[in-house]
Amino acid sequence: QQAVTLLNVSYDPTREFYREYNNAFAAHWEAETGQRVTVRMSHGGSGSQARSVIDGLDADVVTLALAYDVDALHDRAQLIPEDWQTRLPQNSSPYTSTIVLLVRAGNPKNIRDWDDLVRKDVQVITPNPKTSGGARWNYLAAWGYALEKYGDEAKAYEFVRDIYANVPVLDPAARGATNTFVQRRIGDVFIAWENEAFLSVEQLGRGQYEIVVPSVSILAEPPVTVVDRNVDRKGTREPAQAYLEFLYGETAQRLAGKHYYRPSNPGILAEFSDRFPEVKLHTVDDWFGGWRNAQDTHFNDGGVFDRILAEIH
Amino acid sequence: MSIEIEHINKRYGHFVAVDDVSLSLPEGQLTALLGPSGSGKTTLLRIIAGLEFPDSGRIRFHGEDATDVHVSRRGVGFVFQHYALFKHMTVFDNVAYGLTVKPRRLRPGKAEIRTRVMRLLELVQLDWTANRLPSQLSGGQRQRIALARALAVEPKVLLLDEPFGALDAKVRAELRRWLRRLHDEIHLTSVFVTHDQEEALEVSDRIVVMNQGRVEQEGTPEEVYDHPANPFVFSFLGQVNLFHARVQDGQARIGDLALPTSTPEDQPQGHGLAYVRPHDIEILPDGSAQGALAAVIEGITVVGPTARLELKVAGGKDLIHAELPKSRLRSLGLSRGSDTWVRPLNSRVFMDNGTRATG
Amino acid sequence: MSIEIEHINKRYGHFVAVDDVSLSLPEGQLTALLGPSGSGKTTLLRIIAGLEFPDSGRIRFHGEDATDVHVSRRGVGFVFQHYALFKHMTVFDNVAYGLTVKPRRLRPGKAEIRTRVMRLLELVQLDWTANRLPSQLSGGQRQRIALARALAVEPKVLLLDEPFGALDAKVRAELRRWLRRLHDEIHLTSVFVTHDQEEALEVSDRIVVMNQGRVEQEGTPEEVYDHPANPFVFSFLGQVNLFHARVQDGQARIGDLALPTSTPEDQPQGHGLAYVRPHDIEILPDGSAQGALAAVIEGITVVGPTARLELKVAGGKDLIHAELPKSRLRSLGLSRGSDTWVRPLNSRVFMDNGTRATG
Amino acid sequence: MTLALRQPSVIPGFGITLGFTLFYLGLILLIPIGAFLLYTAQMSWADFWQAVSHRQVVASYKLSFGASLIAALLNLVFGAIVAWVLVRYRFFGKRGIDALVDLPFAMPTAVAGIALVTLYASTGWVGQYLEILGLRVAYTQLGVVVALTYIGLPFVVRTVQPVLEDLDRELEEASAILGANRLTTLRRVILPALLPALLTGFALAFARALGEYGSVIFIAGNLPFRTEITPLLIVAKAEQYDYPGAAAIGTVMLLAAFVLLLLINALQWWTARHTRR
Amino acid sequence: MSSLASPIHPLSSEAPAWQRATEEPAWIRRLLIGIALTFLGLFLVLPLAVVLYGAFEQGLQVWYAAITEPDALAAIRLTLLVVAIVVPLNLVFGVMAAWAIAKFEFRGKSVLITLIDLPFAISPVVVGLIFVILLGSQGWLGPWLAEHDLRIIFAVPGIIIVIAFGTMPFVARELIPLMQQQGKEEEESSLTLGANGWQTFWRVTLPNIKWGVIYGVILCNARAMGEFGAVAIVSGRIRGETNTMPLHIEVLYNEYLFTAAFAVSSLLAGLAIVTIAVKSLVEWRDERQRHPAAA
Ligand SMILES: Nc1ncnc2c1ncn2[C@@H]1O[C@H](COP(=O)(O)OP(=O)(O)OP(=O)(O)O)[C@@H](O)[C@H]1O
Ligand SMILES: Nc1ncnc2c1ncn2[C@@H]1O[C@H](COP(=O)(O)OP(=O)(O)OP(=O)(O)O)[C@@H](O)[C@H]1O
Ligand SMILES: [Mg+2]
Ligand SMILES: [Mg+2]
Ligand SMILES: O=S(=O)([O-])[O-]
Repeated sequence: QQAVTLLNVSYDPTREFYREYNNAFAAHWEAETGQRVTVRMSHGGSGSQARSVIDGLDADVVTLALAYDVDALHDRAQLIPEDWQTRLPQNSSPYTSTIVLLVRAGNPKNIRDWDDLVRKDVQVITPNPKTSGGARWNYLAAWGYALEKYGDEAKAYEFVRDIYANVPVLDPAARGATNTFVQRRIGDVFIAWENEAFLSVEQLGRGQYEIVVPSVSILAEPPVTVVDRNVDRKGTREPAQAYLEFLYGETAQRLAGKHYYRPSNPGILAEFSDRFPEVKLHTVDDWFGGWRNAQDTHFNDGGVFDRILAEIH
Repeated sequence: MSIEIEHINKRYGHFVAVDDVSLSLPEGQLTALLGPSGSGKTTLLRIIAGLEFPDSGRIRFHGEDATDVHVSRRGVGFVFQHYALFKHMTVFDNVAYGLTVKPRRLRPGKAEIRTRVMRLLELVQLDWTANRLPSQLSGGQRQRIALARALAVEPKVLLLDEPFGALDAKVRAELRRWLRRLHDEIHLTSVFVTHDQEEALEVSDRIVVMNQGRVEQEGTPEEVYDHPANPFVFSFLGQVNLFHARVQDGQARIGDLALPTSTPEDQPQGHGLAYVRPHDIEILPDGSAQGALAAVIEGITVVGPTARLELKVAGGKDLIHAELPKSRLRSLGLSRGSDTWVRPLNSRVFMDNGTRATG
Repeated sequence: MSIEIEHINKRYGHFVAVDDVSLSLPEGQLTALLGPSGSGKTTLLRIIAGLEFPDSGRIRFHGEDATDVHVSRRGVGFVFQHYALFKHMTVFDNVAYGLTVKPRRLRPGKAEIRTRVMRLLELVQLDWTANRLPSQLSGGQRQRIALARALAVEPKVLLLDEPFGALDAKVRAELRRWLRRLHDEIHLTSVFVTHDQEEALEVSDRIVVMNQGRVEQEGTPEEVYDHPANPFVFSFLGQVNLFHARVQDGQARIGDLALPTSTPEDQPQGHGLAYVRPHDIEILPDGSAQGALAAVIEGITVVGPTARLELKVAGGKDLIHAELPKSRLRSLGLSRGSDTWVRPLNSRVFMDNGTRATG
Repeated sequence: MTLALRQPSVIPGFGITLGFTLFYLGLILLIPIGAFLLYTAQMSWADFWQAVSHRQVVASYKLSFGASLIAALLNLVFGAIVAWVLVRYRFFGKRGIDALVDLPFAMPTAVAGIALVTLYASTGWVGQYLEILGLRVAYTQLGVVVALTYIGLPFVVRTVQPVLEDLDRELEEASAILGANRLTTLRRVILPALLPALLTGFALAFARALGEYGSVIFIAGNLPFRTEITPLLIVAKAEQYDYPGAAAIGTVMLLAAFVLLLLINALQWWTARHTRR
Repeated sequence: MSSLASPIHPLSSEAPAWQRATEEPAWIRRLLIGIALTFLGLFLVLPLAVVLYGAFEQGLQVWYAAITEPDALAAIRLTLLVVAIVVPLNLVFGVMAAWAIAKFEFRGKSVLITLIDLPFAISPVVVGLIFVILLGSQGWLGPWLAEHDLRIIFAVPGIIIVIAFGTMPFVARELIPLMQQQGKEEEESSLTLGANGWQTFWRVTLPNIKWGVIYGVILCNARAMGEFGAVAIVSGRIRGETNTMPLHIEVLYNEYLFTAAFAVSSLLAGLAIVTIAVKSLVEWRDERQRHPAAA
């Protein structure tokens, strides 16, 4: 059988995970079908990656940071059907994560929960939600927390506004923000995906950082899908489909755990329980009635976030 | 090879650079295009070379129409004022260039090229510079190399645009005598541009005086100098003194001096100006001669064998310039402030209404 | 203001540009520094101006040591060969510049500046150009503006570096006469550099002939022309013919022609070269005169009133150049190829061992 | 006479060289830019206006134009000094320094950005000392100025240098002889002669700084209203699939660049006319 | 630099009591040199030092490993490929444009020169956007290209186009003033000597503009290798395929592989230095050719 090449267009933090996963899948697929498969990767900011696919980047599958970016593939270019998210289990998110707070060793500013982020003496690092998918999770997590706590949209607005008032640098993408916090030593707390936070602690300075898990956070669901128009044209639907389905298998789930993503398979999640503490997690749907809604209300031009920025500056 | 220029016109925008020029340049002669700056000399020369296209008119080489022949096939040698040597090539390669770019079947062999180039370098007395770069030569040497290069392709016509314009006075004087001798040796039909009347008079067989794109006069140096066709040519060829004159009965009268005019028949009558060259002003020891004007010497300059006087005629307001051998000045015993008498020996009278010449 | 130059030396690296030059330039005179390219004229002039500093030696202005006075306080006017006008300023502003940069307490008022500038512009006959930019003037006009600018600060000394070098033959001739007249009007101590001997002879009161950084001779134009101190000066001042001569008993013999030498006492004896100017070669109709040499005319050029002959003396190998009035050429009835006789009228003999002059 | 498109010339190759030039320009430059402008032109005026006049966008113009202006001014002053020193003085290492001036042309902008932020962050080699002086560079508007100064550095130096080399020494000498001191000569003779080159270099540095992206985003901080440059906003808009908005702002930038170039060329044309020898 | 020929005294010279006409006092000279060196040090030398330090901090081996890693090699290869196509294209364009502009008089010349300058002033981001809008699958030509299975954007051709766009002026800008200043006389004398257009170009024009061409090519090459903003938008960032060196550096940086990022950067910086060295050599030789006596 002819060798096949797939292109997986993904976002920044998944590099390490997919590097290992691609090998596992290739071995699996060859064993199963005798076909050699090579997976090419493209990484970048989630939004810009989606834009590239919409503009013609030849992705067979996309594995992005948030459903909204994948929705765009349907909305803007009809590359996938509207119901794409129902095609795979768990809202098409084989692994999840959550938003945590990364602080410097010893937690000098004594940051315990979201509330500490609005303190005047705390500098917060988080990327720009307009350009970074990951940053939108950060924003929504904070908003959800405030909503939960005060039960009031107006209070939530003030709370989030106060957090962003403490942001000295607004990087365009998540990795840039990590570098700002880690490399440049700017800020007291870094709002990060749990997997990114772990990575920072492991790779960039063991013992220099601590992860603070907030009392309430959001369930970050990075979704995956086959890009129908592309796979149909290229005739790669079968391996592409298999590539995504294999993500739900045990090997992949363990790999996800290893790379600090929360496996969707509860059994395997349990294997990593020392790593992933129990948090009260809400979904976007819970709090915001879906990504489209959240995006329209908060992030689009003229949305809540723009109002916040205008008010701060 | 003779050159015939027929009704050539050339404009730049609305500016007429060459205005209906017709000329015939005889074979084997060295013709000077002489005129003030901007008179169209360069433009005409470049049209002859084929470097510029006339708006109308024809150029014939030895009777054959060359107007539409491309410059690279016209067979002219062209020497630029600033030499335009190829800076990156040695002197030898510069001179050999024209031979080496010939189509293969016409190209002489290496040895042949070598001989011819060296012969040319000897001709311009610079064979010892063969391996130098142009930047290692003096201006005069560069100009001679430029000439050798132009001659290498054995042109039928040699054109030179102010060949000595960029050189020092002394080098310039030497080089122009050298050019004259060279021309006598190789006898090409040559045309050179200059704005220096002495250069034109000294070097050329024929002079074409140009002004504002038109030909004012054409002839041998003596013809042009001795019989200028109009006031412009007269004054362009050297210093002049002007006297008011009345023309009557074939005579021009300056004060009470009557000068015969050269062509006495059918003369106009009236007021004119008499043009007199400084060396045609006679200095007289006393006022006895008929027509002598009393004058005071305002200045004396001796340049080598020649003395130049500036005089003021009684009643006149302009200075008169006179030139005489230094020996004569001595024998007259004149000095600054001396009173003396002057008389035009020779004049040319142009009527007020312009160029029609009489005396 | 007189200028005394005392033992000035200037080297560039190992190259000696000015070699122990001492000169005294008298007040109110126009002195020409004449010499070939590279002889150190510009360097000397710039040292006088204070633009260059001598390695040793002193410059005195009217007896006062000016060697260490900064150029901006030396009170000299300087005219550059390429004018060095400020391109972005109008003619008026150029001329006014020297006045407007004076310290406030010495600066004349606006109206005063205006009057002075306009008076200067009238002096150089260019008051109508006051509002133009230099780029809108011709070369000759620019040079006159440069002069006006230099005069505006009322310098005690005026220095000009090849002031006419960049101009056309005709403009050049006009401008140098004009400069002479201007100098006679304002009577500044002036020094100008030139490599054109005719220019130096015509314009200056004194000539300093330079060569290889040294002064070869100094004197009035006539002194220098008529009594050149050495062969270099002789040949630099014009064309020469060389004849072998035997010097004996206060006489120089060329063939069987004996020429008296000017200073008959204490003469060296032996072999020398006689230098003869073209106009000192007499053309004789027959061989009867004592010392006449038979010659053939190889070329004739008539330049205005003068005829130039190239002759070959029987047995000699170099061409002899002779100059005579055109009228005399006519009366002798000579043409190319004619046989004739020549005789040096006047010569200057320099001994083989170099510069010691006799005849 | 006919209004010929060009004056005839014996030198061959006009047709082919101009033809190829226009073809290549058309293919790579004009058609894409034309298409881009057409794309923008499809927007209604109201949409366009809203996109380009939004408060955040206007704030970014202020930063981009302001920082570019300051950077270009810095380059104007220091570039002129560097050019002066390189042309007029001799000192050890001059040739090497001279060569180094082109570095910002050759360095990838992203690398420059990373290097600059490493240097000027408050933990960096230089930043830590500036911090002591109370001067924060990285993540402030000052950081933007630093990056823009870096990338615009060669322009002023390289346009002034040749003019200064060609500047006739005699002009300065003439001024000195007329009694002017050095400062007066500088002010009244040298600077006016250098002015066109200075302005050209300034305008080029300014135009280049306006559009710079790669090196700035690393050091800017990118806070909306404060340290967010216009090119970043264009990227942000595009990434939110708002191509018309991005194109609208892009068009403004394009026009600004074009106007600047026209100014430069008008300036050169003007000086050529007024100081021709 | 012709300035060397004029009479300037070096700093060290036995300082004369008087001040030269066109020279500043020694303290001002030193001050200006000091300012210039400080400025250049802060803005040029230190950033370069940071890159080199970062690259070699952990030793040569790490550096070598970083630049021979497959993705790095792929990026280098891609960059070289792009440069190998873009530079000759822009060279041909530059020479042709300079020929047309310098040797002929025609209408609209100044507009043409302005257009050639334009890419200098356009933001790379806008360049990227322009081509996405034109060639992207949502753009005007996108559907047609897709139909014919022509991949331009998010593939090598797209990268080549945006880089060609951004680096277009370099050779032309170098040559236009040079050729304008050289005038037409040498070409004309070649023609009068019977040479045809090609011979004239190869044997007379080219040797005269040789160093200008080399300098233009060097700058164009350096810029083409370093182009980032526009490429980032149209590349698609496929690892080992459409990442040029600057993009790969960004990738490494984002993977927290700082040493590797600096190592690849050091290649580009090294190239810049080589570029600059070659350029100096070019100038030096040029200077010697023009003033052989001075050497
Ligand atoms: N390419 C051109 N475009 C416009 N005008 C031109 C051009 N070439 C020459 N002219 C004009 O044509 C006129 C004649 O020029 P030309 O060069 O033939 O004069 P010239 O007699 O050689 O003068 P010069 O002694 O100064 O060299 C001048 O007024 C000049 O300005
Ligand atoms: N700054 C300098 N450095 C080195 N050598 C110099 C310098 N200025 C002049 N010279 C040399 O000094 C010598 C005299 O130069 P100067 O300019 O005084 O000659 P000049 O008589 O004015 O010649 P020209 O007629 O060519 O102007 C020349 O050989 C020149 O090369
Ligand atoms: Mg001419
Ligand atoms: Mg000189
Ligand atoms: O890669 S992000 O889009 O999540 O920053």
